[in-house]
Amino acid sequence: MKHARHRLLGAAAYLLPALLIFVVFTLYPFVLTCVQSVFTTNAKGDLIGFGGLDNYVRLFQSALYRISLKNTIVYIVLTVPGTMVLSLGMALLTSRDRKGMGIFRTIFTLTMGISVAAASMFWTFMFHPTMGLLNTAIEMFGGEKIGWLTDMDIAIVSISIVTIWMNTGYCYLILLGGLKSIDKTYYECADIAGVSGWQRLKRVTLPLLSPFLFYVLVISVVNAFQSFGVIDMMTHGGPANSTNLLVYSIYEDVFVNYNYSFAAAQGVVLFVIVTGISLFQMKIVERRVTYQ
Amino acid sequence: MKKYSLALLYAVLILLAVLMVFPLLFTILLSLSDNADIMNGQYWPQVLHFENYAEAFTKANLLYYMKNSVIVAAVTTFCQVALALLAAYAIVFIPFRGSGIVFGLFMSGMMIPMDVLMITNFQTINAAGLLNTYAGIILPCIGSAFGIFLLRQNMKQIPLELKEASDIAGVGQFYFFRKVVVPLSKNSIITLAVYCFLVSWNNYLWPLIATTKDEVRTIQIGLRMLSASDTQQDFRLVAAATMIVTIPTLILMFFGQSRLQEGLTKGALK
Amino acid sequence: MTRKAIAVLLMAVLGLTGLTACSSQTASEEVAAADNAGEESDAQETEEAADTGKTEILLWHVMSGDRLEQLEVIVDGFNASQDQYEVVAEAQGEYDEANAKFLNMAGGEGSPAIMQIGDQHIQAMYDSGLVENISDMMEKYQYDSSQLLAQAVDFYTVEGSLYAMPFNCSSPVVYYNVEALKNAGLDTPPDTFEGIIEAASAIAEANEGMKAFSITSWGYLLDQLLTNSGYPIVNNDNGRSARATEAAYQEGLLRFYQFIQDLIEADGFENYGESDDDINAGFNNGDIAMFITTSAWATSIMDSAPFEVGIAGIPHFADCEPQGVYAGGGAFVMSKDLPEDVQAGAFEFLAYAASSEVQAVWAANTGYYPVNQGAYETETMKTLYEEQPMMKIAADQLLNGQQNSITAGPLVTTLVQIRDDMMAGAELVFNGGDPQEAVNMAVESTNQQLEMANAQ
Amino acid sequence: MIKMENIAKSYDGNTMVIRDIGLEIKKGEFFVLLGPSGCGKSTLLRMIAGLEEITAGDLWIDGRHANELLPKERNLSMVFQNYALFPHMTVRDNILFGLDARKVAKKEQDERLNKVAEIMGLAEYLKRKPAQLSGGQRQRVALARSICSQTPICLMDEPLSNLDAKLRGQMRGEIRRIQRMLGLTIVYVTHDQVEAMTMGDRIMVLNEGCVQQIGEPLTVYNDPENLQVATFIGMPQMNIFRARAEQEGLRLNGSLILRRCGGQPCPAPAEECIVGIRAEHFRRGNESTGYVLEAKAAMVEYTGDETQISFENGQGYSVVKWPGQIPAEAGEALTLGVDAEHLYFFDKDTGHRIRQDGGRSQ
Repeated sequence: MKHARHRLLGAAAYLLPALLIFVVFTLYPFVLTCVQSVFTTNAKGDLIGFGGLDNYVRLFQSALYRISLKNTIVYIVLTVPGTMVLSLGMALLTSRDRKGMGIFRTIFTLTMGISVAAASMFWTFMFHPTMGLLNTAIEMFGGEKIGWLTDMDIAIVSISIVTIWMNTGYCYLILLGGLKSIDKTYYECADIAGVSGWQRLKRVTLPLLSPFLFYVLVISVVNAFQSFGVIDMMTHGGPANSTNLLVYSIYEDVFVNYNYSFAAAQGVVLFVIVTGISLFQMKIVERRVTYQ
Repeated sequence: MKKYSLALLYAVLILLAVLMVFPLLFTILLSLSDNADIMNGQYWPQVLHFENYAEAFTKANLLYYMKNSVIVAAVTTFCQVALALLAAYAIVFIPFRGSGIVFGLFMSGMMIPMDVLMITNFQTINAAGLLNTYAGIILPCIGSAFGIFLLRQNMKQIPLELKEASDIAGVGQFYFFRKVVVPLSKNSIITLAVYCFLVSWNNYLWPLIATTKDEVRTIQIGLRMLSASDTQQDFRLVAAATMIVTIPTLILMFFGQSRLQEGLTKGALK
Repeated sequence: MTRKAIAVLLMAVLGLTGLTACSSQTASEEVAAADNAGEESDAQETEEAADTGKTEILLWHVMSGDRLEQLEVIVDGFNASQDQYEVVAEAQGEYDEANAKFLNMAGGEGSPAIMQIGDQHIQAMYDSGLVENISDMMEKYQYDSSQLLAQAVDFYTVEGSLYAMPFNCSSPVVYYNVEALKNAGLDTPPDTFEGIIEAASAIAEANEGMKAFSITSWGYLLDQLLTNSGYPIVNNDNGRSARATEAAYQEGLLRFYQFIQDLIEADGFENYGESDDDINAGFNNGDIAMFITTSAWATSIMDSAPFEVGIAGIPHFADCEPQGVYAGGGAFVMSKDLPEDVQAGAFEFLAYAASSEVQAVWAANTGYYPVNQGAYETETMKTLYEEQPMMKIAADQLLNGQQNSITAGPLVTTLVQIRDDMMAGAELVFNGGDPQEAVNMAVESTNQQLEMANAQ
Repeated sequence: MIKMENIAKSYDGNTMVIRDIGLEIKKGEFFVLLGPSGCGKSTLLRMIAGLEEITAGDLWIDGRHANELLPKERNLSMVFQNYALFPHMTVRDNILFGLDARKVAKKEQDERLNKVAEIMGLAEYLKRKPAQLSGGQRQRVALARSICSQTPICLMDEPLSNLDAKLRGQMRGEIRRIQRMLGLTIVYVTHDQVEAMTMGDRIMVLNEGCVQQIGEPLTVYNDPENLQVATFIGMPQMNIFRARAEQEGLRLNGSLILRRCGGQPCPAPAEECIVGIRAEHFRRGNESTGYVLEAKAAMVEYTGDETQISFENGQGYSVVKWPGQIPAEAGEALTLGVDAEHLYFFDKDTGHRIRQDGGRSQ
């Protein structure tokens, strides 16, 4: 028995720093958020009275919350597949070592080094209604100006474009690494068997790449749920709340409306959704992943 | 590859490259012209205004912010890597009963959106008197769950026999950690360091909340303040500031790219 | 082995504390050696204040760009004008984050003596109980409040006493392209919404398809337009007689949204969403003939336009008597229970900032209008109004307005959300949405927010 | 030097991986733990090393009760199956690994290094990394590390299993030489009986966690305690037949007959039992032996230095092994003679050995 107790003490010493930070700055605030979500709070954030599940009831009754939930789902449906298809395409095209591939690889990973604030600025210039690049180009070809950030239906597409543009770098890096890690012998026997092109992609490359695709999928979904920077810098949730996503609505409730308990409830619901989806992905999707 | 499909391949690649780089080029263009040209939609600046960059540095105090960003990002990265190394080592090499639960706890940390916890963390920092200090910005960000995940993946590839051999040779835990585990995880450590530096450098809302004075604010806040100002948008200045903010990380990406790719792939292989 | 484990533990904890010590140490060390080229850095002053024995007064503000420069002119002027107090101004980004931090610090260490707030925050600040009663301060330091603009005082008066010293007042005005209107046979913009619709086709013909009018969806402009047409924003006399419990703007907002829809049908409206820069760029580009935004940007709009820009009062509905506007903009609140010397210094700065001469210079360079009645008689203002009679219009719009609960402006904790709800509705209508549906959505959200706020 | 009493081990509390083992290893002895894979020999070794906890029983090392001691407090060294060399360290650092922790002076370390490097012939490889060495060289570095630690006891977990046949032969001799030279006490785990026979002073045969037999190699070979030991030791495996005593000899598997012809009577017990005959104990032709067996050759295999002939035995095939290259073809008639003392009898049910004096071994 002496061994077990001894090991526990040894392990504690190594774990303590990380655990300390985790408890103080992640666990404690999260527990407090859960507590706040069932209480009512005043502008200073002190708990006043026990509110029970009023916040949650009001949450699902409020039209604005339903809108932001809908927006988030639309946002995910646009960004996650978009990011995966684009980064997969790029990875496949640059996996073989050919002349000039180095340049393309560097360019494709470029966006990973760009911050949310900077990316938002780049695209604010691109989307500017009068002197933005996109509208000027459209007008040059005789098209009609598009309200990228002012049109209710297009705004969500615009911020999805920015998000895809930002996330591609990271996902591309993972998928390229994945392609490189596939054992060459699989391709050799595919070549011998005369399987090539589309068939090879479907039967050899994708299955063997599935652990990486799965990893990129999980990361993209979690990031999409928690994305905030682009909205805060470009559209402030507008126009007409069409880009008001879950985290932005929490930000607004905390910093604008001082409804800490209402925001706390939204925070808890967001956590449940994200964990639920991640567990779902772990259980269901992972089954179809083939590990080498 | 037939000649025809090779040409097609390169055409598509160039198109994709243009798609990725264009926002950057357009901003560089803006940062070199002056407002009058921009206003009436004339893009190719006849005269390159490099003084925009100088003005951006002074007016928006960017040099100051950049110094803070470097300090904060460097110290955060160092702590994140150190803590992740220690925690991952305990989880992999010291088999105690609760190690699975502890790892699960850290992983759940990845799910909690940081933005939700900001006000509470602000109150904690304020109570601890750490407002307006680098520590105030850094401490809440150094518990990197991703770091522990990545290093644990890597450490699991180290054969357990090395630990047993060390136990028998009479070498202490820390000696084995320092002399064997850390050197063998060098690759992942560098990958994690580059990743953490980028995340910390790009950190956006928390540094603003954790500070009330300009002395300790990071560069992303400078950019946010510049763009969110409700006055007439001074496009060329904002464009120049944006470029100044982005160049350091682009350079880091340029060099860290291959190392990052290798490390992250290993991390992804559960 | 345990000894080794303890060593690791100590090393890690020391590392952390060391980091904290050295970083906070580096921060203060930085403060002393701060190399702040150009704009004066606050760091420098804190250091000086400590040596020259002046009492330090911490001021939080949200100004940026050229108005930040003007604010610093005032702060430096005050610091130079006496040797007892030293005001240190610190930028806090936007109103939202600044207020949240102020409320959370609850007067604790590091919280400011004076804080700049927007007109929409006055009720929340009063409710928080963290701000000083300015009327009491005026009595204590024998300050004659009659010199202040009555309308501004009305707006920031809560339950009989003033809780914020007005500082930057502005109101929405119509900016118009003088030449474009002349081509269409108008020398000043129509003063009713209906007039604008009628003029739309004439303006378009005379200026190759130029749209007549536009406005950003900013809530502040909408509630001022309703005020001018005599519609209250919230019940209980705009929240003045008792705490507001529900929205009262339905009728006014519906008529305004209807006006926008009609203007869109008459092809006289251009949608710029909420972005002031886009609307300004569109105006300079000749896409629109008139647009409404705050008078505070008068100087920068007039400088950047490649044509002569006129300013006029905001329109009203034909059947409503123009009431004027409430004194919107911003003000300074003072933290409660400050130490005697800091309190005295803080109040002295508030008085200095609202004094006629300072307000005159401030108004001339920013487009705000002075909150001090005396300022209008000063030389600076007289010359300004002669050179640019346009600037006087914004002030007259307020000065000649009626004085009633409507023009005193809405007093409600959730004014911020109300403006957001109006904005969301406006953007719906800008995008071709149905006005009634937009109003219903706005009202439902406003009432829900009011209910939650009043429950606290 | 190492004493164990009623040692038992269980991972999950009910299935016993090791059951009631007792042994005593004298100082300087080369003690081999032999058994099929999964019989618990490695677990037993790891329990001595302290890498596995002892569920029950007592362990003494060098007279000290060692159950609770940490591996480093047991003053022993270990060579792992795949060597456990640190990939990022040079050969030199690998060999000297751990000496700093044991506070060995630098000068002393260098002395030991040179001595060991010379013994193991690693002098010119000291600067290299393990990845740049061959299997044999890596194995020698692992051994060098153990020797360098100058611990009296060295545990070895199948150290030669990753080497090719020729190299294995070489290393067997070398390890034995070094063990004798330095007077090390070695506990050597292997599943290869050739290693056990050639290297061990004494061998403990294990199966499913229990001790089958402890004894010197030849004793174990010539006087197996039970069927497991008999069939496990010896290449090719000892031939086994079901035997029933009959008038003129032994009926094997109900078909072949082992006729008795002179010589002392066979010690076959009255009722049915199992008889084992090693392949090399069959004699050619009908030289005067106690018994003779007539059979038909089924297959003939030549390995150059010997010939193996298999023959039908009613329930499969048995094998005869003769030195040299004996001309024979499949189907040829064989007369095989066997001496009485080469017949091993085992109890039909328990597999225990039934000896000459009628006594049964436990």
